[in-house]
Amino acid sequence: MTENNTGNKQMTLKDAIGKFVKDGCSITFGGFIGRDCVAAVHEIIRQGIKELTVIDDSKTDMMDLLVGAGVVKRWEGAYLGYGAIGLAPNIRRSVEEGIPSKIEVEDWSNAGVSMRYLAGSLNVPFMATRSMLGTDIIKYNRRIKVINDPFEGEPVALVPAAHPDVAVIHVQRADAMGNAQVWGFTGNDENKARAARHTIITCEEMVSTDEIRRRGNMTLIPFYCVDAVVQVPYGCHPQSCYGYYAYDVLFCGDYHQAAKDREEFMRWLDRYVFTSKDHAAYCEKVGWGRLQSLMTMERHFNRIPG
Amino acid sequence: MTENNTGNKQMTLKDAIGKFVKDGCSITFGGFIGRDCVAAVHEIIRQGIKELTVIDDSKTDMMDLLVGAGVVKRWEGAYLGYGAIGLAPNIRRSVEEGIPSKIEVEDWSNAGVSMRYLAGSLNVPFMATRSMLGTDIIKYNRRIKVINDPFEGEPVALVPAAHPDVAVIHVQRADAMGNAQVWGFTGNDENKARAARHTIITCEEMVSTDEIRRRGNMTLIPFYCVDAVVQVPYGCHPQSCYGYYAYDVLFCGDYHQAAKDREEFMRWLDRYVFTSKDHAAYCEKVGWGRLQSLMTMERHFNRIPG
Amino acid sequence: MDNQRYTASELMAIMTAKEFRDWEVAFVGIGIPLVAGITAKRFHAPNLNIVYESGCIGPQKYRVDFNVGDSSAADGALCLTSEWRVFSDMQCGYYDVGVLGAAQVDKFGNLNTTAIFGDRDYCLPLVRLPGSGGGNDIGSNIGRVVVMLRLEPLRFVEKVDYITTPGFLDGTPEARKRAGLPGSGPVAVVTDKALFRFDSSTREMYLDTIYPGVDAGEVKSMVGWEIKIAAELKVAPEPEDRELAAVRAADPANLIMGGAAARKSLASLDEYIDLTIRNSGRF
Amino acid sequence: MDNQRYTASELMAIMTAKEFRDWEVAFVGIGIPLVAGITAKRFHAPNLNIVYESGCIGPQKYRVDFNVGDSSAADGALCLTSEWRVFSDMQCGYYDVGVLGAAQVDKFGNLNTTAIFGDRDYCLPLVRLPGSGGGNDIGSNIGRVVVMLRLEPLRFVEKVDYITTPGFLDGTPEARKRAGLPGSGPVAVVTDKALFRFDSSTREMYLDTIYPGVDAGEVKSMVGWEIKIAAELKVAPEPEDRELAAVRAADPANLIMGGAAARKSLASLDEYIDLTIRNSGRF
Repeated sequence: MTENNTGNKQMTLKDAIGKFVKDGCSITFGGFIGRDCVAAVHEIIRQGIKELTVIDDSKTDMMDLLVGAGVVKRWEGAYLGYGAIGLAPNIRRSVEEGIPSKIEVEDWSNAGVSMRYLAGSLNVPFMATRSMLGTDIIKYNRRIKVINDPFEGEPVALVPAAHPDVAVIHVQRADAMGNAQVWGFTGNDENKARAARHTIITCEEMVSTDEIRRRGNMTLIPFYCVDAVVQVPYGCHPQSCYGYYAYDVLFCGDYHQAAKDREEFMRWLDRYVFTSKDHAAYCEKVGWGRLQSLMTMERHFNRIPG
Repeated sequence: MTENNTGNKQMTLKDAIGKFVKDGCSITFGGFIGRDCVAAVHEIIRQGIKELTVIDDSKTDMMDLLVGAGVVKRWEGAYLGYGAIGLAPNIRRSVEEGIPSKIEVEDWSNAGVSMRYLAGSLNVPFMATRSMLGTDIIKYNRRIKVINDPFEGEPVALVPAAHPDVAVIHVQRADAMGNAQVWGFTGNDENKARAARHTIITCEEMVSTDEIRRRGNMTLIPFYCVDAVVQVPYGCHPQSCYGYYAYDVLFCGDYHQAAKDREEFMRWLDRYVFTSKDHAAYCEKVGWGRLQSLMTMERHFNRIPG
Repeated sequence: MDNQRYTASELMAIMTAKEFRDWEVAFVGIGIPLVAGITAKRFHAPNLNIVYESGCIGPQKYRVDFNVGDSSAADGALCLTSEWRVFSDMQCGYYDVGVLGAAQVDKFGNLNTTAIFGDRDYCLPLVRLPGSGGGNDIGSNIGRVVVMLRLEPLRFVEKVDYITTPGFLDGTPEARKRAGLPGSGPVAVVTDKALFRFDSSTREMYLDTIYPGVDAGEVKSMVGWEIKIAAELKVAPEPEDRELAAVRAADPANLIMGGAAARKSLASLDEYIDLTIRNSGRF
Repeated sequence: MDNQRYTASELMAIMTAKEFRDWEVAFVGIGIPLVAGITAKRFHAPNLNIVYESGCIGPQKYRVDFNVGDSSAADGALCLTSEWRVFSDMQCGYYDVGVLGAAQVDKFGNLNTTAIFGDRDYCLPLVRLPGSGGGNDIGSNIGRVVVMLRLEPLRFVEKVDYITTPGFLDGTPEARKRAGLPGSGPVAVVTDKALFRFDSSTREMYLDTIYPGVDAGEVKSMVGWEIKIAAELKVAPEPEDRELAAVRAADPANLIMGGAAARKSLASLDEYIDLTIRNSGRF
């Protein structure tokens, strides 16, 4: 809408999170265990935001961090583990033992959540899917309605549109208007940006609007969906960012090891989040040489044109 | 599905149309008054195929041609005109006077047809939309069902999925496996290719699979949706093909003038379709110099990278 | 209106241009509405972004389009995407203003672009028109809709033969809301002789502004119902030279404004291409 | 199985690789299923294309992935698109085979990856597992589903605590069809000791193939119901050297197969990067 369109939506990560992410609000994050909004998650924890409802598909360390830090009240989603590394220690402690607090969990499948965001992006109240039928996902999640469809008479599941208060999405390139370009997989990002009431774009590089116009087909999220644009280089570390840097498997392994113990996790949080004033300070602790190595690895395989 | 995947789906336009487009079948065409499948339409007319049901959004000269040539039994769609040039003469003659035969018309809006193809591509029976409510489109089209949605209770229209027998889609580049890359607008093409039982890709250029892999984000339609790939340079003329050639406004003007008179239209059809053995023969008649001029014009504004 | 400084089409384009505001996102059909959009960008709305239903968002307008999917619609666009996505973004309310043509309009702003029945019916009409295209969707979903058509008796009717695009439907309070329509309905009807708006309490169209040299009686005689007239009837200013220049620069070969006659006056396709390229930096 | 030529994980990967056919499109999770897919491409299925739920279709497998959205999943892909699109293409039936892990499987091939209740319940489980992810979607929609998990008594249970992913549900005829599920259900359960299949008339899992050095009694003792045994019980061949070499080349730093211990044995991240790049052309 007009009031949302300006030539300069650029701001700091601190200001963007402070302005749009409020205690008790609902939120979703772009990426799909890869191109994750790690820097934004650290900032949310740093600002002491509480009682978030996260509506998302699959998340690994960033949800483990948020839950361990006590930021989350409720999760509506499909997957909270740690990929090939294992289970997510803070998620387990929260659900099994209520440490530091017990999050509410509403289970969906990834396709189910994907359809909730597609419906949200279309501004229709629901979407039909053939997933989840016949299983305990539907038994325990009463918001999934099974109907006989009025055209063919066969059972389908209806899932309600998702409309979180905020979406945070990390992309490779954006301009100050808010046009966001993505290379590699796109996850559900185009739909999350549209379904959310407010969208914050974080990006590796700010580019000119002329540069955006050179590759209009790469604009996944147009300016009119976007409220704030923040440049955060290495904003996904330790996750990967296609064309920029590879996944840091050893850093993640170390995190996973630390997170198994509550006190060690708190020390990790202290070191990498609370005593890092911003993402650059976090990168400093990770080590710029290490980040360069991850970039070297990624660029051996993938390069973004231009 | 496996049986559909091979390393070489390339064939001639004559063979592709002959194999998949049968009398009485339903069909849709890619593009959106731009990137139109003009060469395929000529071949359909040339082969004397009859009784087609066309399910589509908006079409100009190619539907006027098909209807004038007596190929079409039924139209389910949103727009049959001639853009800024005017009304479509053969469409008018058919609906108002039954010349050469009266086509059945089922009216939808463009968003309505778009949602029918989105539903088809998702393999769900229907999609909700807020278009067409309250109007005579719904009064005369009984396949649109208005319900109070089970989540929010508000009226929405449900439209049934479209699943034509064949989709023909013209793209800029494709490989022999069937991976199809599109620059510029994409219309409903990604959904038409998935909703149809068979998909024929026509393209300006055949490229290697390695070239496809260099720009995976540009692959709008992956190989597994595709049955046949046909190279047809200038396959959209007189419509435009982004990055290749501009719209031929004068040729279209001349067509429109000719089509106003049934006999003149038949002479046009004879000259450009029946006595042209293939699209190269049509291009010869249009004039290679003219096609070069249209390419020069387009490349002044748009170039495809690589 | 017999003034030779400008044509009726040019005046319509200029009057419509005034309906756009800066930074709006506009859904504009090809033809005169597009020329109006380009003109607005040249003056008071430089950051107006135009969206085409083919899937082109925010192009640089270097040249006019004859079809929504012409490659020109994609020139330097901010975002190139799909038709279904653009209609969905419309349904989300991201587009501020839409401009629509029509064959018929009625007292409550409902539009007909499907068929003129004459003494016949929907199935065998007197004139089959193109159908909705994206018109219904614009009228259903966009907040502010501007309608553009020539003022002629057969076009301004008390009740359209077929409602393709919803205005205020039967004009009863909340009729749009009851039907489930998100957009708020039409705000203006721009013609070649006058501009009409809608009464916020009765939702009925009234004569708001007449063009220089036109009188209200002439307008009333061309409307098929007893049209109300604004308490303070406005008179549109004469178009300025710079406005006319902008309109003409947007359509240098005059093919949008001039139609078939202008096509005939071109010596060749190459002349049209030269004209287009030479003028392409001007707006 | 104490044979030091290979590990249990390596044998599972090799047995799973045999389930893929050439030119199939396979939906394969990260971890051992992915190594199996890469191995199949090296031998009998060079044109196997792998799809990742993040939106990557048909990548070149230069390196293994630890997450479905790792940039490695996109290396040289034929098509890079969205998650929702890939799940929709799955719902259309474009994907031939899916490979799934699970914490628990039951007699009718239903899988649990949500929670082990223990003496507790869904809301306060003994072990909270990750949840469905895309597992339910694969089990619901794909024609042929292969399940992969270790053979342990707590994993092979008569009835899973929670059905995350549908197998044959309650095992009654047409149970999947009545529920509205498009896919035809699981075809194999690959473990570290034996391979199981499903009886086409009873839909019950049975022991089809045992691995070298394993006996049927050992298998029966680890299954939580009276498992049936194929009339002609097969014995899997010893993995060939070239198969083992392919599996190891796919995971040169041994991080998928070796887990935390292998991570510790790496001197530095740079060593891992060097190993990955040096081996990247090998499959």
